[in-house]
Amino acid sequence: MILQTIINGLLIGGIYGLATIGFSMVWGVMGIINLAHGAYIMLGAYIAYVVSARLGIEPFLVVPLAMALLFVLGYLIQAWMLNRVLKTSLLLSLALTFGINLILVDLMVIGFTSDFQAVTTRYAAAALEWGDAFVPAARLGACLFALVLAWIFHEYLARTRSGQAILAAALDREVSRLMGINPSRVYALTAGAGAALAGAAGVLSSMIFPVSPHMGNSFLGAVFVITVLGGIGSLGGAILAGFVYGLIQSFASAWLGVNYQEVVAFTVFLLILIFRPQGLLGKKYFGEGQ
Amino acid sequence: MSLLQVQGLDVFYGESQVLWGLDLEIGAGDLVALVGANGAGKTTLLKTVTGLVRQRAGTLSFDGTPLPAGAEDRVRAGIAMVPEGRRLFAGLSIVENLRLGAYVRKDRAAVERDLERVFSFFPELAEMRSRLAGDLSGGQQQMCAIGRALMSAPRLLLVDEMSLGLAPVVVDRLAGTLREINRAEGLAVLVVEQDVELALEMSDRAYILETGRMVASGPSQALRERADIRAAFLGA
Amino acid sequence: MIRISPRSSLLLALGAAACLAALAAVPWLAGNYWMRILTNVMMYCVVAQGLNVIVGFAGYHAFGNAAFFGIGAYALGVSEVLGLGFLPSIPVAAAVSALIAALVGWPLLRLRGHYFAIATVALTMAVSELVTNIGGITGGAQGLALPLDTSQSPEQVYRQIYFLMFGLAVLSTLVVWHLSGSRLGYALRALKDSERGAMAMGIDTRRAKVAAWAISAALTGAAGAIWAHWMTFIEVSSAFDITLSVKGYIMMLIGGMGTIFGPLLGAAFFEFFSTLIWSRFTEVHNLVLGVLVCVVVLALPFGIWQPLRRLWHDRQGRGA
Amino acid sequence: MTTQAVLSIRDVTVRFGGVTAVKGVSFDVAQNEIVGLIGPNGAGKTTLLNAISHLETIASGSISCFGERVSDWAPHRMAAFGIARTFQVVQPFANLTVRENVRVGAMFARGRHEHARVAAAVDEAIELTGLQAKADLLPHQVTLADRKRLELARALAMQPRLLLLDEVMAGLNHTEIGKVITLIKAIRDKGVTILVVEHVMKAITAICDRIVVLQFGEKIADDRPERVLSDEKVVRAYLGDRYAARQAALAQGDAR
Repeated sequence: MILQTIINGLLIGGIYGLATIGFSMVWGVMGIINLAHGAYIMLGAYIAYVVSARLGIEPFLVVPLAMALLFVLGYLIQAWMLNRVLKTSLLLSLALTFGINLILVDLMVIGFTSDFQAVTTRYAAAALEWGDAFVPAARLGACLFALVLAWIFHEYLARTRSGQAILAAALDREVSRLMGINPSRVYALTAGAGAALAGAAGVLSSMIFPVSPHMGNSFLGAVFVITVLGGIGSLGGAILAGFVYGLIQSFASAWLGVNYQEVVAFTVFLLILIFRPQGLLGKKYFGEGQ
Repeated sequence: MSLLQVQGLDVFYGESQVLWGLDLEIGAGDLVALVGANGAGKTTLLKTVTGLVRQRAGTLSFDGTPLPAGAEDRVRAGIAMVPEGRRLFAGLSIVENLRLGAYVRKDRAAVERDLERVFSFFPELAEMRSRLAGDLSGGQQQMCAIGRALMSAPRLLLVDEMSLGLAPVVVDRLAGTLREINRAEGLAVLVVEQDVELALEMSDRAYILETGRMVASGPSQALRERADIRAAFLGA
Repeated sequence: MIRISPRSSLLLALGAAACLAALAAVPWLAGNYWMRILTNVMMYCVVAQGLNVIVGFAGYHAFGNAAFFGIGAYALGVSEVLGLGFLPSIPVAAAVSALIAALVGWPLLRLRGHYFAIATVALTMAVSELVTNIGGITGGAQGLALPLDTSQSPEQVYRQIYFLMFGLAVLSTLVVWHLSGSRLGYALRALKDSERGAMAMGIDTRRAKVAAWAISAALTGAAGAIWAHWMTFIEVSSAFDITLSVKGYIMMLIGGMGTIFGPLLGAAFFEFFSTLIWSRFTEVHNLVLGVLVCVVVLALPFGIWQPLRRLWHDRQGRGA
Repeated sequence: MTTQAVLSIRDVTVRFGGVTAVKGVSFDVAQNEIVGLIGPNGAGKTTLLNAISHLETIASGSISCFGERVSDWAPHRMAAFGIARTFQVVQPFANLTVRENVRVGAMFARGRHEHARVAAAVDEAIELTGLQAKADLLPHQVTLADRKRLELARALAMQPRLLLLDEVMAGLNHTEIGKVITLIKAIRDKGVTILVVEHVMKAITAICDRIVVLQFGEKIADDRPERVLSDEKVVRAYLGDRYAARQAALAQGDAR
């Protein structure tokens, strides 16, 4: 029984980690808290629903399409709206992204009604066996896919020129211009990448959770906790914390019952905020915003 | 024909005017100082030259051609700045900061050569090259900031308040290194300084700014002898 | 603060008195529809003023103040179910909210900027989860029905609710007005700009912040309590609705943070505008509300007063 | 009976993460004395000042003021006890006018809180620092020199017995430095003991009775100015040859 709880926790933890990377990056790089990040995940799930459920295409293949569409959406929202907030006060990003979230969710309610949809895969029932525990193939695939995407994004930031430009713009917007970096474009690029990762997480989670316009908001609570637990702006931290959060939830629901999942998660969250705000792998000097 | 030509520069912050009709000229290979009281507008002039601030009137030309509007493009034209307070990318290492200095350059091999050249100017930085810039002392940060600006292979280096908050012995060393680079490679340098004595000692020519207006300019040696300047600035 | 000359302060006082008189006469002049809208506006004035204390003065962005609205609502509900009458339950609800704010505030107010904003959102989610799971007296997931006030006709009950919300709005504005000149007010406005500077000058910033959040929670809790009685049936999703504190935040933003009358103007403007939307586009209410929020944040990031105040000081600056 | 030290630092060590910023520093400051604290950048000067005003907690050792151990007091209690400070990076309360900034000092530090005493302390502080003309402006409307004066005025309004100055001269021009020097002397004459952290040597030599020199967190000299500034260790560590050469030239000039 313990083994099954651990497996469930780890598998869902991978998805949570991928869902959080974009949010943590946007906060770490630009100091913006994107309350619409949950909506990006929801949109990714709907893209999977429309393409696979209606056109019969394998959900995993939908990931690149969802990432591309969400990249464009994230890029435009940042370039048109959020970049202006950077010039005023960053805490306005909370109010502004709350408004954007309202818009996106309501649009989907109008388009697809609020009832739940499901995204099924041919191998939905397939599962590997490990001892007396089951490892559902779809969840395992989703979790591994999430780790691969996270690793690629981490290498992009650490190794490539435009990745370093993103980190530089995060630390000092004015001086990064002196280096020849155009912060507005870099921020839009970061926001686009963050949205794309959220879209990928959306597609992967559509195979596990029921799809509805309001699914994004339930993700948001988890994303908050994992971001701060992992350390703001830290990709490795988000992945590690994703697994930790997955395990906490899995054990909380196993021992205390499903509805205590959230309460335990938030209590852990408030404790982290108070005693170790820099999180597990928080990088010094990042996340302080300019 | 001068490298940098500034004519009739007016700059405003909001509604209050900060610079009135400034003229300034820097020849290739000159080491020029810009001194003046705090709040005289020295940093504003530098920020206008680098494009971080837009002037309301006046022209800026570099190598005879007008400068592009954005700061991002002026570094490509060959203007690099060491900002006041150094402002390194604290969360990145020394070598990452230096590489970011060469962000606009495409020639990989030349960038690597320049990296070693910077470490030759500042050997202290060489052995702690992977240390976070935020963990360095003031003097080390200043060296790294100068190195970062040099990495963009500029033709004009602007240095803002190099001595602020540094021990005199460190300031002497950095002034010496700047002088050396200027002579060895003919790199034009504009130094903005609070420490008037230091500025006039290390520069060929100097401009003196007083509440946004140019009040004096000329060879540094001559300015040091002028009684009014000694009284106002050198406290002799 | 803006220096007001004696002559214009007289005008201000007369204007305020006229407004108060007009608003007091509403129940007799306007029909039930307008009274309900104005009750809502008054409620949001209180929520916005409550936020003004912790956000406008102390600079701590309590994005999730909805937690105290919900705590006030449930505290009233529980005390009424236990037999305490409606009117005495209001101060009880306010006290419970303030107490919880103080207890939770002691650790949470060590956080700054985004961390505090996120923590308040998480606090709201955590408290609403807790109320759902406790069940029993709080009615858990099914919600809580309050005992019906049979001694008055519905007409009288709505009028009572209106005057209570109206009185609370006036009270909250008086609290903010007193705060702006008081020692606590100066402490908050100092630590808003530089907490280290304030500490070094003798301000116990921790206690000042906790006091500010307790006042903010008391006001918000009282509004929640009156709202609960008005609704007669409350459930977690509506009592702890984050949209309420976000709308309050936006209203305070429009009217001008840290001013006395700003949040009132912001609440009136925003609530009238969104009520018009509600009646016309009922099915796309959230969509249009979202657009409204975005427009306000992008167009008026500093509210109406801030540019005026800077201008006033700059004009005076050039004069000195 | 030796006069009781206003401030005594005993073997104080302060750590930041792995770095030991201040190591085993000890010195005293007597009543009405002005002590200069100099040293290369990163030597721990500001860290020590933060430790004294308790914005930084000390790892070991003790700090006592007027005979009381204050090592673990909360910062706001220090202010009530008569210890005021200015900040290296000026920290005005941006949304308060100059007068209101000074009022905060008078309202919250020593002394009773009634209106009359507060108003008097505010006027006196603004008078002494020459900010009368700019009292109703916001900090962003005045020059850096005025903002430095505002830091001083706020500290004065707290009626301090011990004043900690953190690089109040940095960024000021020659004439402004002269004015601040006379102002600091006037404050000392009103019975205030002062500890000054500074890089501007002109100011240090003009006002200090004694100078303590820190390098890499350790005390390397503690003596009267003329002895410290000619000390070989100090010249190599901090002053550099250019300063020594200029002093020598000046010494010859007026060696009558």
